[in-house]
Amino acid sequence: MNKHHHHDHDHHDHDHDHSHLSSIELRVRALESILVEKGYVDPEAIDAIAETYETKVGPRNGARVVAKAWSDPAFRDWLLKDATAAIASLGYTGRQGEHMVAVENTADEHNMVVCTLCSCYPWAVLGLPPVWYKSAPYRSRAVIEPRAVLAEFGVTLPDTTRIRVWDSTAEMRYLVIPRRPDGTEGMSEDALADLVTRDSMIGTGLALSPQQVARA
Amino acid sequence: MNKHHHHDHDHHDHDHDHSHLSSIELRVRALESILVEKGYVDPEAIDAIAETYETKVGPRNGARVVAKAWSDPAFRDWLLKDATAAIASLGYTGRQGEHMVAVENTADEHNMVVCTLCSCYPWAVLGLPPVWYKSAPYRSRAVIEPRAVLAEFGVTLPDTTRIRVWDSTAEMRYLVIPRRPDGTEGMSEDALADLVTRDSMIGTGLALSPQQVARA
Amino acid sequence: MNGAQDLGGMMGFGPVDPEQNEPLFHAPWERRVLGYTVALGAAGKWNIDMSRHARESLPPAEYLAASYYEIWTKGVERLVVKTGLVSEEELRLGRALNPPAPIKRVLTRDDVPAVLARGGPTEREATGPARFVVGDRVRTRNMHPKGHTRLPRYARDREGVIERVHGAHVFPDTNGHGAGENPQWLYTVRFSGRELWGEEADPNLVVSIDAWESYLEPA
Amino acid sequence: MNGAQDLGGMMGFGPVDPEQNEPLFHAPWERRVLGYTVALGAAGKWNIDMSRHARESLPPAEYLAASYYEIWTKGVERLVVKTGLVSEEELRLGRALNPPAPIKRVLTRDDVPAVLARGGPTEREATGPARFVVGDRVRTRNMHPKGHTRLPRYARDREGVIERVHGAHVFPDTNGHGAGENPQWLYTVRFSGRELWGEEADPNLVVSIDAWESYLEPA
Repeated sequence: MNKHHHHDHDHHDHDHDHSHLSSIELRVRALESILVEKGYVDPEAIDAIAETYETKVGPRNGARVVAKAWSDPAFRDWLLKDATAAIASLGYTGRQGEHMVAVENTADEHNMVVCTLCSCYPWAVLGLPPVWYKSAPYRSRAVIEPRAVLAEFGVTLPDTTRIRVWDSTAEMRYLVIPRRPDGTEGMSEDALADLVTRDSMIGTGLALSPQQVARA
Repeated sequence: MNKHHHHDHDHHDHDHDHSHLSSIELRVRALESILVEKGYVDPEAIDAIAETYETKVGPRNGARVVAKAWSDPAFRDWLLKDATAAIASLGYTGRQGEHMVAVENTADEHNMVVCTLCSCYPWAVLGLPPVWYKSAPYRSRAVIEPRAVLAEFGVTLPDTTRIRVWDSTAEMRYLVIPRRPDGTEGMSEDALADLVTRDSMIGTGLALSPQQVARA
Repeated sequence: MNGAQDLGGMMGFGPVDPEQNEPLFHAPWERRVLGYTVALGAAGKWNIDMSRHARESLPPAEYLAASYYEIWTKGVERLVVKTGLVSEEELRLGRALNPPAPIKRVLTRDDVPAVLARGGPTEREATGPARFVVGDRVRTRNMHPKGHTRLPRYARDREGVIERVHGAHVFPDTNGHGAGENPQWLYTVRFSGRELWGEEADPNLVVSIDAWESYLEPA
Repeated sequence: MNGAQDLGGMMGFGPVDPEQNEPLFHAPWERRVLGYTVALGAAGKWNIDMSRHARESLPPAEYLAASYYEIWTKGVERLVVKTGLVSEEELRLGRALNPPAPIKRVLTRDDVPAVLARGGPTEREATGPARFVVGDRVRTRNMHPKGHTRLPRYARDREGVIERVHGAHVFPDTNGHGAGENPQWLYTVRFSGRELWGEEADPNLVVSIDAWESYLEPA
C-alpha cells in the first residue's frame, strides 16, 4: 500500500529502498559531476568502461573458451591445468578474471558458481553479472540448496549427480565447462560457441542442443 | 533525501520501512475495523489489555520482587529455587511470565538477559519491553560483546567479573536480581523497591544507590 | 529458519540507543495492534509459535527495516489471512466483505484480567524420562530447518553444559506449523564465550540458551 | 564482519528470479556508477578489499533493500568521503566546494583498454612455504572479526580438505583496512554438504570456499 510515491524499476531483487530509489539517479549524477569538476574522473573514461562490457567483453568470450575446449583436447587439458594462461591465449584477460579456474561438468558431477559474500564473477569471460547472480535469493541458497535453485532454472539432475558448488570468496574466478551436447560431432568452434549460454558457464544451465539453437 | 513523504516517528530502531511507515496507522486501523465488524475482537478488550500494561503490570512488579528478595532471605531462596511460585505469591503471574527464573548478580558474576530470536521479555514482572530491548543492535550484540553493550548503558564492570548472558530462546523468562547497593541496611521494602530500575532487572543497569534516588 | 530474526552475533546495526523516559507506546496505533493481537489469541486460530513464525518469515529486508509493532502488524495480517479470518481482498480494501469465520471465543473486557493473569503455560507432562541431567556435556545439532526453530545459528554445533532442567515444554518446531505440541524436555545449556565465538572472545563470558532435547546430543 | 553481506545459508529471500533478455544496465545511472567506480580505481585511494568493506558495512536493512548498483553507489560515496576526495557537505549539496585532493592518476579514455585488460592481480611472491598440500584435512577457524573478512559464517569451524593451492595472495582482512597486503597462501577447501549443513543435507553436495592460510588449522 501507499507505493504511489516511488517509481517502478525493472529490478527483480529489490523494491524496498524507498528513501533513495526515487532519488538514486540524481544522487549518482551529483557525485559524477563533483568527481568530474574536481578532475578525478574523465567522463569519456566512464563511457569507455561501460562500452567495453556493452560491446567487447561478455559471455561470448567464455563461449569461445568452452567451444575450443570441446574441440581441442590439448587446449582442454591446458585450461583445466592453468585456466588463466589458456584463456589469456585467446585474448581474454584482466579485471575480474586475473586468476581463472575452469571446472568441467561430467556425467557424475555438476559445477555451479556463486559468491555468497558479494557478487564476484568472471567478468573477463562472462562480462557483467546478471541481476539474479547478485541477488540475495541466489547468494543465500546456492550453497545450501543448489538443487532447488537449479530446478528454478529448469535444470533437473539425477540425485546421484554430485553438485559441486564453488563459493568465490577470494580473487579466483570460476568458469564452468558445461557438458558437450550429443549430436555435435564435427561442428565448428563457432557453431559450438552458439550452444554455450552464459548460465551454462555459471552452472545454472546446460549447453543448448543444436535443435534448441535452431528453434530459437 | 526525499523523505518528505513519511512522518518522523519517535522510534530509535528504524527509519527504513518507507513503504508502510506513512500508512501504518491507517493499516492498523483498517484491520481493527475489519476485526471488530466481523465480531472477532471487542474494542473494549483492546483497551483493557493496553490499560493493564499502562497501569498495572510494569517494572514496579519486578522491583517489589527484588526488594523482597533483598529483605527476606527465605523469599530469596525460594525465588532462586522456584521463581514462578515465589513471584506468584506476590500476585504476579501470567502472560510472558508463565515460567520464571530469577538469577542473582554477585561480586563475581553479572547476569544479562536478551532474546536474540524475537523479543521475549518477562512481561508479568517488567511490563512491555523498551524499544532498545527489541532492537537489532541489542539483540545482535548482547551475546557476542555484552561488555561493550553494558558500557553504552554506562555500566563498566571489572574484566574479572564474569558476564552471564541468558538468551531467552524458549518460554522461560529471566529476572535479574541486581546486587543490593551499599548503605541500604534497614531500608523498608518499599524504599528498596525505589532503587530497583527496570534495566537493573534486565542486567543492563545496576540498582540505584539511595543517594542517586534522592538526587533524582 | 535461518532468517533475519536470528540476530545473535550479527554486526553492523550500530549502538544500542536507550531512550530516556520512553513512553509505553510511541503512537496510538501501537497500542491498538498490541491489544488486538493479544485479544485475537482467544479466537484459537493460532498459537504463539505460529505468531513468531509469521513475524520471522517476513522478507529479511522488511523485517530489519520494521519497528517491533510494525512487525507485529505484518505478523497479525499474515495470520488472519492464513487462517481465513480475513481475506486478502478485505485487507487490501480495509473493510469486511465476507461473513465472519467461526472462532473459538471473543475476548471481552471482563475476561482480560483473568486471561492475562493465566497466560499460556507451555509446560506439559513428560512422556518419558529426561535424557540429560545437570552437569552433562552436550553438543547442539548442526541443523538448518526451513521452518520455525528456536536454536539460534550462533549456538549450533557447539559444546556446552546442561545447567538447568525445566520439565517438558511444547516444541515450537512443530507447534509453529500446527503440527502438534510434541512436548520435549527443555534445558538451559551454558556455553563459554570462546566455544561460541572463538579464541578471541572475552574469556569471562558465558552465554546460555534454552534448548529442547532434540536439539542436543551427548558431547 | 558478520554483516548482511554474508548471505550463504540464509533463508527467506524467495525464489531466484532470472530475467529473460536482461539488459546490461536497467537505467542509465547504473552505467554511470559502474563507470566511475571503476575509473576511480586509478586514483589510488583505495583497493578492492576496501571497496567491498565499504559496501558490506552498510546498515543491514539498507544493504538488503538495495540493488547491486545502489550498493555500489552507497559504497563509492563512503569511499570518496572517507579518503577525503569529496566532503560530506559536497555530497549532500551535490556540488564541489573545496579544491581537489591530490590523486595518483586520472584514467583517460585511451587508458581504459589496457587498464581493464591488466586488471588487478592479487598473487604475490610467497614469503614462506605453504603449510598445507592438496589432500590435507583442515578445520576453518571459529572467528568473528569486526572488520573485513572473507571466511563466510557458514564455513567457520568446519572440517574440509585442501583441493587446490593457488599461491600467495593479498590478504583482504588487512588490505581491506589499509593495513597492508600481507600475502598469504590461498587454498580451495572442499566441504561435504553434511559437514556444513548437518545430517539432513543433500548427501551429494560438495561446497568449496577459497580460504587464506590463517583461516585454517590442521584438522
